[in-house]
Amino acid sequence: MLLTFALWAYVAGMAGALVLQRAERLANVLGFGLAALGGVCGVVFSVSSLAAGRAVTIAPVTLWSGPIPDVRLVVEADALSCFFVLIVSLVGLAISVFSLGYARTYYGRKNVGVLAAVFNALLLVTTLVFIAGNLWMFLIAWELMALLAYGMVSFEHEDREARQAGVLYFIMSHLDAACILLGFLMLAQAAGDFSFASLRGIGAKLSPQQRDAAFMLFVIGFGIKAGAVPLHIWLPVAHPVAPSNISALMSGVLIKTGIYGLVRVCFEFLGPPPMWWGASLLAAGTVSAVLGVLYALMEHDLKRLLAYHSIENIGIILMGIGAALMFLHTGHAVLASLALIAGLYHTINHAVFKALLFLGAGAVLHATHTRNMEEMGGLAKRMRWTSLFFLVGAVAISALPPLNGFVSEWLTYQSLLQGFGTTTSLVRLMFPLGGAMLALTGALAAACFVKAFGITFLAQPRSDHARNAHEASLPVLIGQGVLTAACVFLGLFPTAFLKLLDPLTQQLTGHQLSQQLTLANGLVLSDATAQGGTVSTLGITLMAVYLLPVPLALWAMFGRKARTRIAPTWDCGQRGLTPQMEYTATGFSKPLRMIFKALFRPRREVQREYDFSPYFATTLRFESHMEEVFQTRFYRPVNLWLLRLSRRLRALQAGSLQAYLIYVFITLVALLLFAS
Amino acid sequence: MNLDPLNFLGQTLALLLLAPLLSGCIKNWKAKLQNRRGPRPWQVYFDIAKFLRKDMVISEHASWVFSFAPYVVFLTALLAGLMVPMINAPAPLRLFGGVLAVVGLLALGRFFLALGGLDPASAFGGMGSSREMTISAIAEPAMMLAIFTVAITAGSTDLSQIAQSTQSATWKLLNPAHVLAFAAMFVVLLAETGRIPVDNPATHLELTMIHEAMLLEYSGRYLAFMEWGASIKQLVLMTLLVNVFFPVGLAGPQASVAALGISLAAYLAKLLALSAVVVVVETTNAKMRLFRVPDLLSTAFVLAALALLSTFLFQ
Amino acid sequence: MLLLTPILLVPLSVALLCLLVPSRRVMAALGVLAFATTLGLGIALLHEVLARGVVREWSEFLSADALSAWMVLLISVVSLATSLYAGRYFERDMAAGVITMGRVREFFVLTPLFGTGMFLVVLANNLGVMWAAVEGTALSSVLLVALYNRRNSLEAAWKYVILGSLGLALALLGTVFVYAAACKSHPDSLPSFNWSYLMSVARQLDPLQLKLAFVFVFVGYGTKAGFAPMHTWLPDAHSEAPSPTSAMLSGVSLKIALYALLRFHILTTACLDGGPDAGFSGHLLLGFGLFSMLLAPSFILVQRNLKRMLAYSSLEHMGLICTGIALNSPLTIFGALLHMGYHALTKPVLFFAAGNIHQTFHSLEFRVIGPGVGKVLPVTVVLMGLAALSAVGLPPFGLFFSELTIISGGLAAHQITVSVVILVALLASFCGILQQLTRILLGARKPGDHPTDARRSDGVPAMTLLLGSLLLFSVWLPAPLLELMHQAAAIIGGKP
Amino acid sequence: MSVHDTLLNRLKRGCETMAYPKGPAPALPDRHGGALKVEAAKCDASCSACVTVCPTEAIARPAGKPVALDLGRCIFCAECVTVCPTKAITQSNDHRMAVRQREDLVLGDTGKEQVRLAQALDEKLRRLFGRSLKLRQVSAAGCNACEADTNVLGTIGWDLGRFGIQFVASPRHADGLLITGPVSKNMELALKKTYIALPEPRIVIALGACAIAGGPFIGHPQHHNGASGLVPVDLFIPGCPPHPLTILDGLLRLLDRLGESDARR
Amino acid sequence: MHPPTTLEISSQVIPLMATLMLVVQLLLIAQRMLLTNIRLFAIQSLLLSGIAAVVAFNYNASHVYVVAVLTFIGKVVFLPWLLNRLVHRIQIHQDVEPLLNAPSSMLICAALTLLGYSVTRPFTSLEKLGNNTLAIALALLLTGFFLMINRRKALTQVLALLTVENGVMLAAVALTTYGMPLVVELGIFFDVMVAVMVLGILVYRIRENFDSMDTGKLDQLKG
Repeated sequence: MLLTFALWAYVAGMAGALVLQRAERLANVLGFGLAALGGVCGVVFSVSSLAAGRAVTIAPVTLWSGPIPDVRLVVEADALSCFFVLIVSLVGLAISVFSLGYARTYYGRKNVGVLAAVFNALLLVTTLVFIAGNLWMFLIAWELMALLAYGMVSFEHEDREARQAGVLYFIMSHLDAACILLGFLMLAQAAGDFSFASLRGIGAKLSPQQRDAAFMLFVIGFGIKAGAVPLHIWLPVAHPVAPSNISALMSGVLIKTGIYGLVRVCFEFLGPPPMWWGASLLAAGTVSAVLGVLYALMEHDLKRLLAYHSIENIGIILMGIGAALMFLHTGHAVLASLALIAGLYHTINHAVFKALLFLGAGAVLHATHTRNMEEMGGLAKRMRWTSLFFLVGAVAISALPPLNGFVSEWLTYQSLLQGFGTTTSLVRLMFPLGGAMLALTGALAAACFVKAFGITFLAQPRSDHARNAHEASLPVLIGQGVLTAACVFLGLFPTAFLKLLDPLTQQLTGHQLSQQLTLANGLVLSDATAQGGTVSTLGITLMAVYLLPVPLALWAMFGRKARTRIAPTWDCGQRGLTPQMEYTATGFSKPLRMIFKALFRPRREVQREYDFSPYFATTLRFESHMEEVFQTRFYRPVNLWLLRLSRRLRALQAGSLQAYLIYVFITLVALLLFAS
Repeated sequence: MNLDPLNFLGQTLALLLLAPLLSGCIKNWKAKLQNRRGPRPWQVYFDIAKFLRKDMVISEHASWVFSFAPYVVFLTALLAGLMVPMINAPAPLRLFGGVLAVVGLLALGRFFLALGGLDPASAFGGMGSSREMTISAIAEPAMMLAIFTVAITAGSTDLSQIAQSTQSATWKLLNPAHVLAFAAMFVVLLAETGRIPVDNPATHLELTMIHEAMLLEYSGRYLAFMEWGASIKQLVLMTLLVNVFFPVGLAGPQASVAALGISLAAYLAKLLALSAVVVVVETTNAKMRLFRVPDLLSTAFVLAALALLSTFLFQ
Repeated sequence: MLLLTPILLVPLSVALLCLLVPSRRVMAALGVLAFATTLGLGIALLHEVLARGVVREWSEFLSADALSAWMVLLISVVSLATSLYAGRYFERDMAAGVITMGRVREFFVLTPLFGTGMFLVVLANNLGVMWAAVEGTALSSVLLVALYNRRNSLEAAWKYVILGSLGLALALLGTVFVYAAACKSHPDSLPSFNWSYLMSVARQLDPLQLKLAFVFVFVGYGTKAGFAPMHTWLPDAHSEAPSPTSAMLSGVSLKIALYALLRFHILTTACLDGGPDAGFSGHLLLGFGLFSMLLAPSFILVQRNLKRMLAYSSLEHMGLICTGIALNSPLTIFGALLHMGYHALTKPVLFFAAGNIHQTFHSLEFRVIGPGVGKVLPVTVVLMGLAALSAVGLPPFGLFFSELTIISGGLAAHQITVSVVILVALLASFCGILQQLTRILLGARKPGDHPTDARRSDGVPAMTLLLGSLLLFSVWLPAPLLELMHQAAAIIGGKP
Repeated sequence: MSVHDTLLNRLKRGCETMAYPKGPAPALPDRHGGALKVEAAKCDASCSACVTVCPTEAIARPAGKPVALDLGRCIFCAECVTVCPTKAITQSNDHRMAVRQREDLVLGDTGKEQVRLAQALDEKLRRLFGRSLKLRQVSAAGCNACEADTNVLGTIGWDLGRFGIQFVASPRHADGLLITGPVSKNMELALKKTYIALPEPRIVIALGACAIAGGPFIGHPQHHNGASGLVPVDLFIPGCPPHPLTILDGLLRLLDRLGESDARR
Repeated sequence: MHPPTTLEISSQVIPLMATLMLVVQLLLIAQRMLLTNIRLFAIQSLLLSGIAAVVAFNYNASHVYVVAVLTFIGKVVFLPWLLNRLVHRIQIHQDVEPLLNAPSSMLICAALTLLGYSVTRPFTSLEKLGNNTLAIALALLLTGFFLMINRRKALTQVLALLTVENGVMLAAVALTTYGMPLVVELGIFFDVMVAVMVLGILVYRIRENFDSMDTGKLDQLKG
């Protein structure tokens, strides 16, 4: 069977790369080659089984029975699993190909064998998370995933930043695992069994308080993994420091495990949701989306910027899921399916374009040896293909038509708008307001990617490294190309793709929407209700092609003889533009920083040295600093408080034997009093 | 879906031809209101024609994005325009996308416009891009919310659908939600088309300019497409405003020639009326400081939110 | 065939032999041999126990049930690994001139004695003898702690011996109380002080007296087992002892004390069952277990010394084991027993690695060791990293399963608060250990640091042996062993 | 209601832009005598009063040749008119004096008594720029007089925009370069760069005595004696500064937009 | 009035001797001279040994005689001798330097004695060898404990530990009719001996390394 084959390919890739770690070339080719092979198998498997509309693709199989009673590892795959397996396989495939070229940059410097092995292992355990059939399988794969990702975040551990990021990442991961564990155990308690099969609908057996508690635990747990605000602090720290192929995997796939978990739990296990579940998810999604993109705008570290965008997109996904839950509550199953499709569609979209962008960032990083956008520039000419791929990713993530980001956001908008009519309570205002915030997010994302692409790839190089940059190697480009193609496919052919989601919605909400969502000729995506609205990205694209003759004809009519001359950029007659005169990334986002000053609370320091007058400074030092409000207002105080408490407690062990004797003495006396 | 070729062709031509005229008219009227004679309303055609014929000078730093952007700007504006009902209610490309697609396409155009501004490594371009993206970012939610208000009432995001349902008897044009949403949309229109008090289309001072700053490096054919695209975008937005909020006289699906004629007349009248309002606003206001603009746009947002709330209250 | 006697005699005779043997190598080999033998005997004992239920020798003076057999196996494995490791360890120490041959001999004599003491604790049927044996282990280990004869090690030894002896005096009083209770219920004849006998008459004992007895035993053996707040000697002794001894202290010695306590716990529970004070001992165990678990992480968080940190981690694990037992469901007790085993396989590896680091960097202070140990001792760091992952309870290592079993058992017993507290404590100690180890193990050496070049790691066989068996037993437990543990759990749970 | 008042007031005032060129041109001010007319034939052979009195050495009288007045250098102080005993140099009161060729500004010879007014652009360029001309202004060390008079064209009275002529910021958008000032060394690079920045086809207009020939700064080591040495100039508009009317006339002449009104004169 | 039986006599003698043990304990607490402390401990042990002997005589339990003899040899003769020797050998300063002064120590000890009584009240009925012996044993244990806390010097802590041991032994004798099984008694005895020897070794080494017997200086291991 294909999936088994894929898993074995990962295992083989892992083992092979470890065994061959001394021969790095071989380890690279074998490790990432097998990972790519596994990816192909995974894609074929999941697409074929989704296309066949199978609800259950793998019946529960017990892989291993542990020594402890009830500890078993069971895998099973249903449509939901298949969908996420598709994501991990597709993205994994592209990243593997990319890595074949990218890992060369580590030759002689780091252990490529280990990198390839961990990469394979990550793909393996992530796939296992998605096809876990019971709690144990899920948790083990979950923890291993966190562990391996920790290893990769700390891969370049010589860097202090990477070490700290790794620690933060691992701690947060562990926290989420703890929450999830507790939530699952609460459910398992009611079911008396750990298998997912017996957990289905188990929420009905719990008291409302217990269900709410379990829901909260899951939201916190999966929310941390997904990187939802305010549980996101690890994400912008950890994703950038990992090797870029791993960043791509983390941002593209790993955080989706949180989404998978939420969907699995909320739609299958917890039973009929109360209104506030969906509403809180919708609200959390909105906040994540807006804050994620706002913080992204303030970044000039390319990978951190991308990491913050992951938060934003997770927010958008959560909006879809939250809306779906709200519709389930109000009894609009069709709408719930629509919102769910919107969320899931955005999930795969984000996986594809975020991975693409991280791969692009990786190629850039390799070429320029920096993540700082202020030292880039001019790469569009030096790295033509990379810039093209990155641009496609940027357009897609900014939710601009006709690419895939637009399609899923369109679905989200539609479900939000339709949601207004589902209830008469005040809650319904959340839908259009959420939509407006989504619009804000989209516009800010566009602004952010204008900055990201513009500052990185356009204009003059801002450093020697950027000046000497050259195009990445072929596998690196192919890897990006695969994802670019996926972006385009998902953008232009949503009707084809939506069919794959049918078994999924059938499983989770009992409805299949692809028939209703697509018109006869397969071009148009229309809403569940006939008049809701239509869009056809393919149509738009074709129309653009049809209309292209208009400007071309104008050109032919008027400007046949016009020639084109290359000249220096207009510099107002000065002695020429230097890169210092270009707009910087920081400068680009300055207006927004000013507008959202209350949120960002930027600190700036200007040191000016001058001889005669401050207007003629001899040296000028400008420093601008910004910290996340959650960091400064919540996480740091808590951390400090914990440390202070620990230091206080440390005084207990002050080294005095007398004190120690007193502890024992007091314990004894207290127990004696207690006993008698 | 079947494309009505006549409708398609007609609207394409209307967009291409009407847009410069509208810009010219506004310029002319503005001049008139300043007691000048002003450029002729069709001056913009001349400008565009000249730019099309002229050679181009392209910055040595510019990449392929620079050359790609004008086509994108032009085509997206055109495509967006084809989704908005101008003279008869089913817009030619209505099935290809509703208001979300329109907004998306305009945003795509803006995206490339901003990139084109950044590409030649000039400080002006970067500044323009930065400001443009900033202002559009805060204008967009207000616009969306305003549109949502009407979309929710119409139960559709299809602009033709919205227009038709607005037209229907049950609809009251003076519904508070409607009026508030219109007010919000109007503010957004000013921002999106770079009008006073947000931007000054007539000057090129670096302290004020937003849109023009991005075009500084464009010349010849590209500049023509850019300018033309901008004017089409303005027309699209104005059409959106007049035909969605006041679809008086808008012809229905199988309208007769006479009805189309009436529709055209009504459309032009409404368009000119709206232009007049824009002109008056431009003439009687001073440009705002850049960091005051968010105040204006947040007012628009609040207006739109109020519109939404009143939908809730009065239903 | 005698089984229990040889288990006691083999290490004892090796200890005596070592007094005579001149060569360090031979002494090391003898140690390995001794504990390999006891391991073999332990396995034989396992089968015997499964076959016969309880194995008795010397007219019930020695007796072994499933619980004892389990402990015998633990002691053997850890001692075996320790002996394996100690040879090279002291060779290095002697080469560095830190220690004299006399002291090394002391080690090789005392370690088998220490082992013998522990074997006696678990094999003695008589509670008094058990007490004496515990005292014996304490005394032998005190000398081991003081082996280096440095100021700090003497200080640690002193604290250990004072607190330990005091605790044992209290435990003795508790033991006496139990005996008195037995006497009272059988005024006519001199009652046997045997565990098996006491259990049979448990229901007739005076509950009040037993309660009081348990308080003394609890404080007494609890001190030895390192329950907070009686744990204060623990980090000192663990950090100052030679690393092989630390491994034994942490790996088994604590659990032996717990074993002794458990015997009384079982008795008390059986006696109080159904009465107004039912579960009295369990509540104590639960309370102190949780308190230990909660206290340990804060010390780990701000810890500055590697081995002290490991010691606090042991405190955490002891607390968890204790909690698991206190939750008193078959599953949690089983989990706790399993946890004991996995912990016994894990912690020594960490201490061995700490020993390597100590010998290479001549300090255990994080500040002095500095980042980048991985560059100097790559193999050690890999093994230590794995063991640390196991210690913080990550899959696929067994501690993950045992922890989860306990937590899940807690929920099953409707002790949600307990489960949450366990989770929080585990999380906190995870944070601490991760942060501290990342600080030193990863990273690059700074130019001024010493040393910077990669070195060979000692003790790899011992560490791989432990880690290998840990991994093996995490995924697969032989059926007899599993059965044994279920029986042991049943004994603790009071349902033999 | 100031907005209301403003609007009403504006509407009441109506259009205040001058009728020219459709209507009559506004009269030149009294002090402005218009273009000079040099009739060398009238000249006294021995007289060189005008040469000495000219502050900018615009008048030359090489031996054996008739007097030659270079209108490009002239600052229209009219001293020469005053001193000329034979009235060989007179003021024509004509605002029109823009020319296409530098030589056309040198007056004096027979047939060149008056300025030979600028021809329109050739067919191709006229079709291109006829109804839309964007200019980029470069003040190459100008004294701001020419610039001020150029600015006047933007006022509501003159309203240059009605002709489709517009001053733009970016040379990329411009079709022509309007140069004022004598082009100092410091501005040389800027001027050249601006010229290069203009997309072809492009025209260059030198405005004022300085830009045409250096004006009062002629021969100064720090100046370039006008723009013509650096860039090919298509239109010379003499004056110091030229009257707005002169400029407008020059521009419209170049674009062939004067039509009837020109003939009427 | 018949003459009291031996049992009756012993049931009065034993509490008396036990009370005397407590008195000695209090003296120990108040006493500041090290050598006197050792002597007081010897007296206390002698009393313990006496109690054991009385019990053995009363119940005719021969193995309790063994206990009595062992206690006498070990705690009355050997250990004081050993400690004396140690004191002379390492020339310890005589003052024991308690943490609390005598009056407050006394108060605390009174409270502890009360606690001992209150804890053991439910058990008084089961004592065959006179009332309160158990309470005294517990009080001995607790005050011994307190003594440990209150003493700085290593050697005095050892002494205090030994008094705790005495308390335990008293309880053993008092609680159990026939004392503990012999093998246990022997084990305990030898353990105590070894413990003291180990402690002695450590005291010696500490003295060597720290030039002091003050355990207050043993505070380098923190956190």
